[in-house]
Amino acid sequence: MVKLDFNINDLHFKNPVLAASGTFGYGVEFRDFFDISQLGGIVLKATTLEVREGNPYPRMAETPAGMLNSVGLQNKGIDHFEKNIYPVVSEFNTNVIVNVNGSYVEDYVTLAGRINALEKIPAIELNISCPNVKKGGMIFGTDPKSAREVIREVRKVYSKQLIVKLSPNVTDIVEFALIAEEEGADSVSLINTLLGMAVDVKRMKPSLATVTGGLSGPAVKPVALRMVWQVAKAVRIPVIGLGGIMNSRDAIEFFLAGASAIQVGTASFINPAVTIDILKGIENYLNEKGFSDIREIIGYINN
Amino acid sequence: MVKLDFNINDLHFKNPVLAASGTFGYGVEFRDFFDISQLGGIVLKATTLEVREGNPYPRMAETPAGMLNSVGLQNKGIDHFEKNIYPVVSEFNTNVIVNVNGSYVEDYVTLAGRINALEKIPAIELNISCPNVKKGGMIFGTDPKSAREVIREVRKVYSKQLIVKLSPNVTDIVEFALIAEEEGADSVSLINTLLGMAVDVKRMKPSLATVTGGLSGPAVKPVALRMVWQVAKAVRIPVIGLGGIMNSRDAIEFFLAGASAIQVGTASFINPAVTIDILKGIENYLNEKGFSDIREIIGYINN
Amino acid sequence: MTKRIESLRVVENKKINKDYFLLRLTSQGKLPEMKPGQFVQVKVDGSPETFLRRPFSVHDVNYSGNTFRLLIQIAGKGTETLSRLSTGDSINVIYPLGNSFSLPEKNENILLAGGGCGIAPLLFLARYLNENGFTPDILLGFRSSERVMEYDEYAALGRIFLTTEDGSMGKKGFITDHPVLTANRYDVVYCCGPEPMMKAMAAYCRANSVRCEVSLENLMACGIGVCLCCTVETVRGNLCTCTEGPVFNINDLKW
Amino acid sequence: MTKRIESLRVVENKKINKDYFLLRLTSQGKLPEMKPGQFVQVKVDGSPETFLRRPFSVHDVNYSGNTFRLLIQIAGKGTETLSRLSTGDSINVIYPLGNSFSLPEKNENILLAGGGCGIAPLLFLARYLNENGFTPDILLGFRSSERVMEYDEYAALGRIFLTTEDGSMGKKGFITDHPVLTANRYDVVYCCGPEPMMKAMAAYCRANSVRCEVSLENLMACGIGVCLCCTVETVRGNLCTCTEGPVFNINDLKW
Ligand SMILES: Cc1cc2nc3c(=O)[nH]c(=O)nc-3n(C[C@H](O)[C@H](O)[C@H](O)COP(=O)(O)OP(=O)(O)OC[C@H]3O[C@@H](n4cnc5c(N)ncnc54)[C@H](O)[C@@H]3O)c2cc1C
Ligand SMILES: Cc1cc2nc3c(=O)[nH]c(=O)nc-3n(C[C@H](O)[C@H](O)[C@H](O)COP(=O)(O)OP(=O)(O)OC[C@H]3O[C@@H](n4cnc5c(N)ncnc54)[C@H](O)[C@@H]3O)c2cc1C
Ligand SMILES: Cc1cc2nc3c(=O)[nH]c(=O)nc-3n(C[C@H](O)[C@H](O)[C@H](O)COP(=O)(O)O)c2cc1C
Ligand SMILES: Cc1cc2nc3c(=O)[nH]c(=O)nc-3n(C[C@H](O)[C@H](O)[C@H](O)COP(=O)(O)O)c2cc1C
Ligand code: FES
Ligand code: FES
Repeated sequence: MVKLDFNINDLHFKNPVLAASGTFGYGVEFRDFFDISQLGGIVLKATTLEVREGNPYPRMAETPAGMLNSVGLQNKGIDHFEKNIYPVVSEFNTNVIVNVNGSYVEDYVTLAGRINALEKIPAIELNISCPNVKKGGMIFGTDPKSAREVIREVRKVYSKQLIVKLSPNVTDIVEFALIAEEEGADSVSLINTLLGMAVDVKRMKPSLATVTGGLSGPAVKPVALRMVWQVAKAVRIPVIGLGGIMNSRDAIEFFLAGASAIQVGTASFINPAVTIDILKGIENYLNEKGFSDIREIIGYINN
Repeated sequence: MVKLDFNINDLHFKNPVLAASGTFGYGVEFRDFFDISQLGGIVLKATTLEVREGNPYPRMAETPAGMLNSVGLQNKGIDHFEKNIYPVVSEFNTNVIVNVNGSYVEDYVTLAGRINALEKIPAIELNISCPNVKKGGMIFGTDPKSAREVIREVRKVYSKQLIVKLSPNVTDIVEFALIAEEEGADSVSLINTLLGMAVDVKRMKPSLATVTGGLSGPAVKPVALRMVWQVAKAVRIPVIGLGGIMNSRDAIEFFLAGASAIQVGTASFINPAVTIDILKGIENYLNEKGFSDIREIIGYINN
Repeated sequence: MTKRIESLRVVENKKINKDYFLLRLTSQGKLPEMKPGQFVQVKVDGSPETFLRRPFSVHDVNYSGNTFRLLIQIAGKGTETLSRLSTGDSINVIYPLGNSFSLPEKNENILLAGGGCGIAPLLFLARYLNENGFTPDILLGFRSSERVMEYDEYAALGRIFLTTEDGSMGKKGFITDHPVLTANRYDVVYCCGPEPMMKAMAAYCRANSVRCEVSLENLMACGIGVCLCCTVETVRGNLCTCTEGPVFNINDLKW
Repeated sequence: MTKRIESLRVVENKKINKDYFLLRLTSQGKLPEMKPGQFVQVKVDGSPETFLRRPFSVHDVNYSGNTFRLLIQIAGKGTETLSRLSTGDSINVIYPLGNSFSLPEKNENILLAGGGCGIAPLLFLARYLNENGFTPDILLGFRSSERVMEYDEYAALGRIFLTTEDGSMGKKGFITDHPVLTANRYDVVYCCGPEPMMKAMAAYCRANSVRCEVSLENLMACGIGVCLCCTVETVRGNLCTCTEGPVFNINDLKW
């Protein structure tokens, strides 16, 4: 038996495999396929203050070993969340993390404050990296001053585990990770999607209604791994790695590069039960290599 | 018959399909496969002032729909180039462009000055975006001040066509394109490789001796296209697009997004004659769609 | 209806013409109950260009034989790769997905209208209606006679009407041009096909106050309601085609 | 020797054991001249994980039959996909690539030494030597008896010596432990196999002043000398394994 559980401060994770925001709905959609309480945690899709209809269709394009999306944070807002979603997800026997998004600093603060009051939500993931909204969203993730401000203000009102999700669309992601750490984030997660685009040559039009969108899937894995490695060397808070993880081998690359936990995104579209396969694969790997604790391989390549 | 030829200032290109630097050697390696004079141009691999041995092996890793390389500008320097390479490539009946790299501004200036004197080299591609060298290289491509300085100084000594090759590893590539334009570049080419990484989970080591390397191939195409689109809207000088082009459909995506010409890199490793297939495919597409000039589709999606 | 991820065996791959083929699949266990209009998400192996699953309507179910069929048009690399499957091969499928066509009221006059590969879900629907005591009229539209598919199976389940755009078979024109629409007064039309065809049929139904359900083929990533990529604008806001659809009453759509 | 990009037809795919198979390929035209030590770059279709071509040594050439063979070990997704090729399938190949083993001087005593799939180029080399009037000794090393491959074809071309690491067949140990190395005085050793084996053989040859050529299997992207990914450190600087090799005299290597 290998030890897979760990803590981030006082928050216990039964294992380091989490489902990524925007790719796992509210978890309920996966109950037909496996018992989601087996996961270390699930990050719910982005919640905003107000109701959002998201971007126009088409919102998706397949790309080589990946996909673009321009969903644009479609969700029914925090009121609906508190009333209709929270009662359901608070029954899950795993860490339920809310991904929080806003157009203004005040949006983030209000949201964080309200979610702080929800007993069964032990953590929020501050999404300062969504490339698919006009106002706010990515600006917080690509401008150091804005990033610092929003994290600082949220930290003032949010007393539980604060995860800051970083954007890869920057020259130096380490700068943003350090800002998160300085402003009291408990951990960082990376990467969100890379800003990309596709053109439909038959129709001679952009494939997405919004022209650009967020790239995810295996195509982004090398960039994600590089950033996780850079950040893990630079900060002391735990790093949650994601981007293109399709199987346990991919996940292990992230651990070896320095991630303390991983999230699985797009892969769940292709195999809704993939998170469980990844979990088992990690266990097998540790057994084969003779490790007894996942923590022994975190950042191993830097030794 | 569709018209494929065009000019950048007084430099004539017989068509908009070029071979990308570092992936086409000195052109001679492809003579067994096709007549390289059919291409619009070829960009030779990076030339530096001094001899460079490049980075240690392993320098390559396959990734989902792409590859990482950390060659590190291995080449025999400008003396060797002038003496042994130039006599050969000056016989080619196509535009032969030299990709120029340095560690210091003076290196670039010296190189540009010497290549300015080579009659049969009508253009240089200023590589301010190589992620695989410690000193210089990418710093010029990711720091606006350094970028401006190196372009300005090179422009002073280089009187022919100056192409500036931009790095995608930045928050805002448009900023760099505008700097190039302001400093008198005749065109910009983008993208160079994305900084990435892979881990060998069997050996528990980075796949590359240098840990990080440059990602190329179809995986990067969505990011490349997005950047070409952004830059083409912002500058008036022509944009040469590249990144993940494997076939004529990919190439056409770049034209529709605003590229005036394209380069083919990694695809030549898999099919050394792919540039010719792409050229033919472009011609067919224009015929099918009823266009008589490639220029009619450049930036078409913005209409 | 519980969704499953399952490896299904190909029992038959029948080429219809150069564009279409029929895949008959079987499960090791008992097939789940499926409803007309529902679809499956197929993983395509061996095609580097195909990253996501591909959605296909359930064409027909044979519970006693424990098989069901997909009617697939070769549209690109994914479907082309599937067209090369052989008997005995396995494919990974998530199913059954989505909602289904509604049952009509007793004694209602029913028209099934489809074109191209849009006829796929209509066979299952026609059979289902038969089993529930209804005999629909079935109106099928094609580009030209060469594109017309076998419709013997449909003919056993209702009256058949044909159109081709070039008039090479059946009535000339689009399905909405067919005289059956003026000769009869339908209470409900179930329609599936290219979007322009469905929109034309929707316009006809609106103008004539006929109830109409259409089956949409929006681009999908997940098929299970989590990616929010397949949305369609409705009077109730953006809804997911994969969970709230693919079948919609046209009154809900902003067409 | 002009390099070609060509679609070659699979004449035979023979499974040797669970790890190895032999592909026999033919060209529509006349095969080009190939030299022992040269390799081919194979495009692998239908494997999403396999982006680059895969290099394999020419195992044997039959000019009169216009076929040549590759001996391939299943090492990952690419080779696994190739192992499923059937007679009549086509694969796209760039060939012939790289340099070749040198011919020995008249009357020289020759040893061919190989292990695992490193024996691939040695059959062609042995035949070539025979045709040029040489009869080499052939020393083959394997992990264990189950891993030993058919060596009848080699045996027809020279004296065979075997080692297995567990002693289950031939002499126990590594090839460098075999008594044939002390019983004979070789002028030249041609070696191909896992790097540790080649390094051990190189050390033996250095110590005994025996000329030695090894065939390297560096990771390759292009195979034609343009990507500079396959370099090996030599006394003349970093050289490309795909053009200046794969065969190197050990005196050139920094081993
Ligand atoms: C609910 C639903 C039911 C469907 N039922 C059937 C059916 O029964 N029979 C059938 O032949 N087809 C059906 N389709 C369409 C089918 O999914 C696409 O033709 C198929 O995905 C194309 O895949 P490809 O790789 O061959 O083509 P690609 O190379 O991916 O694309 C070719 C063309 O098909 C379109 N396309 C690609 N992916 C999708 C997608 N996921 N959904 C819709 N269009 C797409 C593209 O925009 C492009 O124009 C259905 C689609 C949906 C959403
Ligand atoms: C000049 C040359 C000649 C070769 N001749 C033969 C031969 O005759 N028979 C034979 O079975 N093998 C030969 N190889 C090795 C063969 O190329 C690899 O085993 C093959 O590429 C693995 O592909 P894969 O997709 O199955 O494995 P992957 O999943 O890609 O990798 C499996 C393992 O193989 C290694 N590998 C992957 N790609 C290469 C590569 N391009 N070159 C070397 N190693 C690689 C990886 O590091 C990994 O450890 C040769 C290699 C070279 C460079
Ligand atoms: C359709 C889709 C919707 C997404 N929505 C969100 C979101 O609401 N909030 C967020 O932080 N990230 C969102 N993401 C980003 C993912 O959580 C993840 O960071 C990214 O996809 C990279 O991981 P992957 O390659 O494993 O998918 C979304 C991704 C996809 C594909
Ligand atoms: C092996 C390799 C070596 C390269 N060397 C250079 C170089 O010397 N100079 C340069 O400007 N770009 C170099 N590049 C980058 C390519 O020119 C190109 O910008 C990049 O690979 C993206 O295009 P692609 O996806 O078509 O390969 C190199 C790329 C590869 C794969
Ligand atoms: S396809 Fe993902 S929500 Fe419908
Ligand atoms: S493999 Fe590209 S230079 Fe050798």
